[in-house]
Amino acid sequence: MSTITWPILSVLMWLPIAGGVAMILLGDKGIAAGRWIALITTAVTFGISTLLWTNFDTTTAAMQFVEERTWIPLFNSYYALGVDGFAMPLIVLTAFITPLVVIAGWSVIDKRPAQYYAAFLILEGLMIGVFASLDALLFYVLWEAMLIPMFIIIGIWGGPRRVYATIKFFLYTFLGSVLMLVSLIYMYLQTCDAGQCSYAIADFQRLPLGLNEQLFIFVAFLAAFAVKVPMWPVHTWLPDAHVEAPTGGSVILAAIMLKMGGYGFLRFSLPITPDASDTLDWLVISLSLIGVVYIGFVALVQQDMKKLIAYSSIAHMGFVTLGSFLTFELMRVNSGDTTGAAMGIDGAMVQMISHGLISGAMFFCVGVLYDRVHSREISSYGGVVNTMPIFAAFMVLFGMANSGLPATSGFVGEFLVILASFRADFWYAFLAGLTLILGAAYTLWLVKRVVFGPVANHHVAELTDVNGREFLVLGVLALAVLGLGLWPAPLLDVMRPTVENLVQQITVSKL
Amino acid sequence: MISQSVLLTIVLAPLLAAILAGLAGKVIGRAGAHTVTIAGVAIAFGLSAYVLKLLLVDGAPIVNQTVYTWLVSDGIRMEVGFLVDNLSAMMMTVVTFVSLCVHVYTIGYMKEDPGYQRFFAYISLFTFSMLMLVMSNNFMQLFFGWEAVGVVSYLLIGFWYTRPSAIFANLKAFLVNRVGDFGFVLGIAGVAYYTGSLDYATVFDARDAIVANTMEIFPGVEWQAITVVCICLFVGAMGKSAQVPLHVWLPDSMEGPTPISALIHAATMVTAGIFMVARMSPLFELSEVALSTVLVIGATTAFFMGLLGLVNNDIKRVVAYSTLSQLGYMTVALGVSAYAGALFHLMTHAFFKALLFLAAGSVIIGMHHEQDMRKMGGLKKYMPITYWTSAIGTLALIGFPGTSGFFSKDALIEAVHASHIPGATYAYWCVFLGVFITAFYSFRLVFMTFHGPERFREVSHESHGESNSTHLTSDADAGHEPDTHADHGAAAHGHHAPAGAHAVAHDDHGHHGPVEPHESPWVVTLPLILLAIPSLFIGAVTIGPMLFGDFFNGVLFVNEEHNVLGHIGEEWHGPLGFILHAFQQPAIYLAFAGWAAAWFLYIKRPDLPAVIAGKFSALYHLFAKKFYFDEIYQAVFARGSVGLGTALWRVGDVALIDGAAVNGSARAVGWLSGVMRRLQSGYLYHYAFAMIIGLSVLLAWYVLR
Amino acid sequence: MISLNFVLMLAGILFALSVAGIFLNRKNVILLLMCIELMLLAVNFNFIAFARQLGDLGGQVFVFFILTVAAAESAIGLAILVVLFRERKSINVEQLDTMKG
Amino acid sequence: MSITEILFYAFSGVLLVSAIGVITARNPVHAALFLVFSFFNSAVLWILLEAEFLAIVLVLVYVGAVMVLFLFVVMMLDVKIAEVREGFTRYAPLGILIALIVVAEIGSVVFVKTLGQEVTPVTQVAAEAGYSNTGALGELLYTKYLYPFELAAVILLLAIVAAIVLTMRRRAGLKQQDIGAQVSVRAQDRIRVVKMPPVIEGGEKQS
Repeated sequence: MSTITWPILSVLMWLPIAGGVAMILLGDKGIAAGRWIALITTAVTFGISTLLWTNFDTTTAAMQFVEERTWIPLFNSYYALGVDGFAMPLIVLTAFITPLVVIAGWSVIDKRPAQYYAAFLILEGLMIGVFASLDALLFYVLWEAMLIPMFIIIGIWGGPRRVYATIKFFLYTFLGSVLMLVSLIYMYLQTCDAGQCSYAIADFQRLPLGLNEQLFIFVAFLAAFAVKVPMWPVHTWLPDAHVEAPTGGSVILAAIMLKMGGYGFLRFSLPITPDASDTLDWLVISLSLIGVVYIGFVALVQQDMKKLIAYSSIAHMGFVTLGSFLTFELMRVNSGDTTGAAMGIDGAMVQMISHGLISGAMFFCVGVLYDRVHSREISSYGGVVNTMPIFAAFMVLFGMANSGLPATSGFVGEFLVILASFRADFWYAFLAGLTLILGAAYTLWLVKRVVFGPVANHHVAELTDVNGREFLVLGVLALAVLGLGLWPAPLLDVMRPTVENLVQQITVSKL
Repeated sequence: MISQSVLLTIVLAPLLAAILAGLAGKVIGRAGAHTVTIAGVAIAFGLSAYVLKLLLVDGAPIVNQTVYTWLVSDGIRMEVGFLVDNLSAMMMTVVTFVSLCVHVYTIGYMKEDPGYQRFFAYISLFTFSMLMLVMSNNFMQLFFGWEAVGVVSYLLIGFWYTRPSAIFANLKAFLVNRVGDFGFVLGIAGVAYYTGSLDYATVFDARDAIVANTMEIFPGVEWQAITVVCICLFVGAMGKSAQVPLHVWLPDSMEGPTPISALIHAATMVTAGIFMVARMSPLFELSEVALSTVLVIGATTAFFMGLLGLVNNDIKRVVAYSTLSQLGYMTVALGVSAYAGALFHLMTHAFFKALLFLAAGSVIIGMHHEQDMRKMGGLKKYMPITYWTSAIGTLALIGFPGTSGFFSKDALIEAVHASHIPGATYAYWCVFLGVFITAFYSFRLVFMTFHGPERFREVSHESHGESNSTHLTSDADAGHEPDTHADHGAAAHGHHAPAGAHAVAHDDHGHHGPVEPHESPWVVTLPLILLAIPSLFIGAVTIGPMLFGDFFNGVLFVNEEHNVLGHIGEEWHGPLGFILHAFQQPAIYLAFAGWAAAWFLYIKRPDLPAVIAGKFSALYHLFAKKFYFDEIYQAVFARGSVGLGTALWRVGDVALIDGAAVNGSARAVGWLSGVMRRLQSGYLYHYAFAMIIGLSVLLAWYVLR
Repeated sequence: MISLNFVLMLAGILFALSVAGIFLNRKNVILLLMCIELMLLAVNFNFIAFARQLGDLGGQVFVFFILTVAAAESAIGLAILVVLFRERKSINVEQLDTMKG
Repeated sequence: MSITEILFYAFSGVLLVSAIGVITARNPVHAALFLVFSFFNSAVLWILLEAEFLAIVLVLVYVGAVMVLFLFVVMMLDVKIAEVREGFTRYAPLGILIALIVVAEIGSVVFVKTLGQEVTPVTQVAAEAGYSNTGALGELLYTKYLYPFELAAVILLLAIVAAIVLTMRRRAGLKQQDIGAQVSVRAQDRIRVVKMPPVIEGGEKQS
């Protein structure tokens, strides 16, 4: 394990932002060069992020590549970055998806393209910053800042109802995160009472809190993260946002931004408020299960492809929250034995990564069709395979991955979570397992109606198969999906110490 | 010693071939595609046979090794590895052999299809998946193979993707299978829970841990954990092996090209469930409830699905129902703990049912893609090889003494007879009467297809209305058959349409108007002959070691009190003695009776079936409508879930969450501001009043505090 | 010796009267202004009473300022009133609702 | 009961009566006059409360200036009393109720909560010879409260300016001489030289 002496995380975070600023300065006139700048920036970012993976020490749960500089001395807030087994894969995922988004928008976006790319680049930097920040204030600032580029992306390059969608998206997420801010400040004041004012997340995790305090903090965090995940019943912003967002926006939204919620649960809710999580885990679990089943049925009847995939995202993210919160029920049922807890969290993490790839790929697929026909309605298609066989192969592959087929990444997380939830309660596993049927039903029904069948209309008849650019994007994603499905062990190895550490942390009561 | 590289070659050869044919299909061309895939499967077959030989003849030790670690989570290692013992070696050999035959056969069957390379890629991929399934040494990989064969089956049923009926059927097949998989996953989760491992060997060693547990699924009802786990696992088998009530996908899967009906939906994939339960015999043996469930479901499938074969007119569907029924037989054998019997029947069935399907396919080629038996007849003299091979297959199917099917089926019925677990009597009557039905529909098929008048000379597209009177099929079918027929019509054109170049080749294959049947080319008949040989002889050769010998020692596990085969084996005096013994049993006479009845109704008095159908029209309708399973599922599950989804969406999401909660809060704010706006009347004195009243309220608060 | 309480009570009653006056004469801006003057007067009473009670002239200084501000206020108020009347030919408050939201 | 107290109650009574007069008078002129009367009474009371300077200021500024302004305005504007007074009784009960509540509240503050009671009165030093309330106040104003005092002056200035700006008007249709415009006028604003093409008799026709 060689150690990296230069501030790799800062580079990862600021390089895309710098690229984005450069794009804005360059303007639309230099867009031909600008596209390459965007691509090279994101590609270099991804390259650097792989260094993160290769230099990662898989034997420790401690934060790695830590950087710390004083930021706001008044609040003892630091510009502190670092990654562990949770953050690192998500950062790599972010850096992996963004170049694909850049490629996907290559010739499609003709309205203010420079700003379009700039928004994505800045967004990438902010997202990496969110995953890497070790300081709660920094985390919060980036968390909120992230909304701005996304707001702009949907609001400017979105569909006809984009204003409604953006405002809904913004208000929903903002409402949740404001409550989070309150609890962060509360904990900050608590650290002051304990002698050393601090916004460090690690200090928050060590902070002794009474049950009532924990409950309030937990609910505040739940509000923030549940909206982001999103969990039923605060999910309705997602379909609207997805439907209106441009393809790239949908991809980033589904692939990475939703993961912020899951990440937040693992980083904040569970370790900071273990007793409240213990008390309220029934709430999270039942919302997750309702999400899985209810949303599964809702997805079944969607007429809009993007909406359908958006709903399927919600159902899949239900597994993340379910897996994360199994620990307590497991301990209750098996009299203190935490076997299975790590598996649930493993499953949640794998599901996040995998969902990032698959839902991203599904949105790319819809984007490919949308760029040609300019319709997202399922009924506008039919028999696409006749004119776009390569595309159809990809779509079927991703459809299968979305319905959790073994050997694709979609299976791994669901399998682990179902295995873990069976230990807690047969019915958890039963309801979660229903996704096997529902997921296959809505995804393959979509595939059937869009891809298969005779050529439905002259739009479909005039379709041309994927071009090299689209092939590249879909192919890379397909390789990732299959690779993670066939050999998830490396991912699990990276996370193991962190997961075990988390399980240990949350099983110790703070009271 | 069996080396890992041999096993890897067996598995990867078909996979590589599939990838080559699939991704580089355009480059290597049609001949290239079938060459690589056949080579791949041939290598797999050769090595499988070699492995079998190593195990049986050279006494090589059983292989149980890991290829790589898939993942490690929470102490549970999930690995990809191989377990090659006699059971998997037998399965590998059967699978690769049938697959090889089907590969060769496909050259002839699909020669005009534009999706030629794709088809070869799929069936090779299927071979790979099936091998992964049977060679697995753990549950995870088993599930991988399980799903992978399901996906390939999905792709193949929908191979002619422009046919609405095909893409409906493949969706249905996949979803029904998913219902089974759902149970299967729960079962696997249960196994992992109680034993802490997914590896077969570890799990079977730790099975006492499962027995020791009970679980409370519904409050107040304690279940044996082992029962729950086994039933969940069996639900998986029900899906894959098309047991009632998850059987509905199999008849529809006949929308796929015939070679895959033979390979996937008769010989191999559908028997995966049987294989799996046999693999899990150490678990199933521990739960009598689970065994009884298996038994009853199998018996029901065996008998009632056979009934449906009586009235169908589509040549492939008749064979499909017979497959269902035979799968029921195997399941029954599992239920009475005669795992060896089930596997034995699985093997013989793989040969003769593949043979029957391929023969049916040969007929379909000969009839220029006509599948309606009412338009056939008298084909015997046009297609002699097809006729004789399918006759052999039929004899094996009905259990004609000496054929392979006879040994397996008779042993199976004996076993059921000898069993005492709950449900055994019901099962016995089901399989017993099933023998008659099997014989009847099998020969009905033979007679309608190969004997009797040459009905294909009649102009075909009028036939729905008039030619009915002479057959058991009649107006009842008028609503159902035409669309099948129409689909085929659409299909024949549909799947040719995209490649305009084939339009010429297709000309002489237009199937409207009188057709001149012809014998199929050698690539088609050769596999028939190859399959006919084991259909005839494999039973006599292998019954000794497989059923009563030590072939499955150490693989299958049978509790002493369930050991029906051991019980029968006490009277085992070789195949010949078995045949003689059979003549003292009623089952064989029932088979002959079925044969005779079919002859009487379809050769001697072809007018009678319609009369009978008229007499028992209620029953006839019930059969023709397949016990209304499809209708009920369509109404309850398909429409039900769409309805539920719509309701949840419209009411839950749109009305309640978005309408009431989200936009409702926005509206509430709007309303509130409306009210507040009224306060802002603009009148000076209102403001003054507000200030004064506010002041007095504040003062009051201060005073009363 | 004048008791503080009585002065405070006097101021209170005066204040209450002007409150009532605002209600009674809600339509007449001039009277409203007069009531406000009365109110200020009541407040001034309090200041003066406390100034005396505490022996602190600061209270009286404040009264001085209040008088100043009240004078300014009534000057501007009346100016507005004049303009208003010129525009509307009425000082009826009910017609003055341009501030309505 | 000393003479000061008797005087206090007497003038208080008159003050209250005249205040009632202010709020109930039909005619604004009467109301204004009642208000003047209350101011006088207040001035007397303030003298009793040892605020001589303010009492004088009240009379001078309020009665002399502000109330005169009021009277001017009232008389200048042709207020239709009937119109303004309609609905006089509509809010009367509410007004009286609120007034009573206020009285009760202040009463309870003063008597029940005994606010102000805890303030121990400064021992009243008999005013030394030559003590001048005006002088003391002036000293305070020009030292401690200088800045507020200046501000008060600014406010007054502001009030003057505002009142003038508000009430000043230019009548429409009034012709006025704009001397600035007259002076700054230039020749070219008045005369425009137009170049005309020469007209030639019998020239060729235009095509």
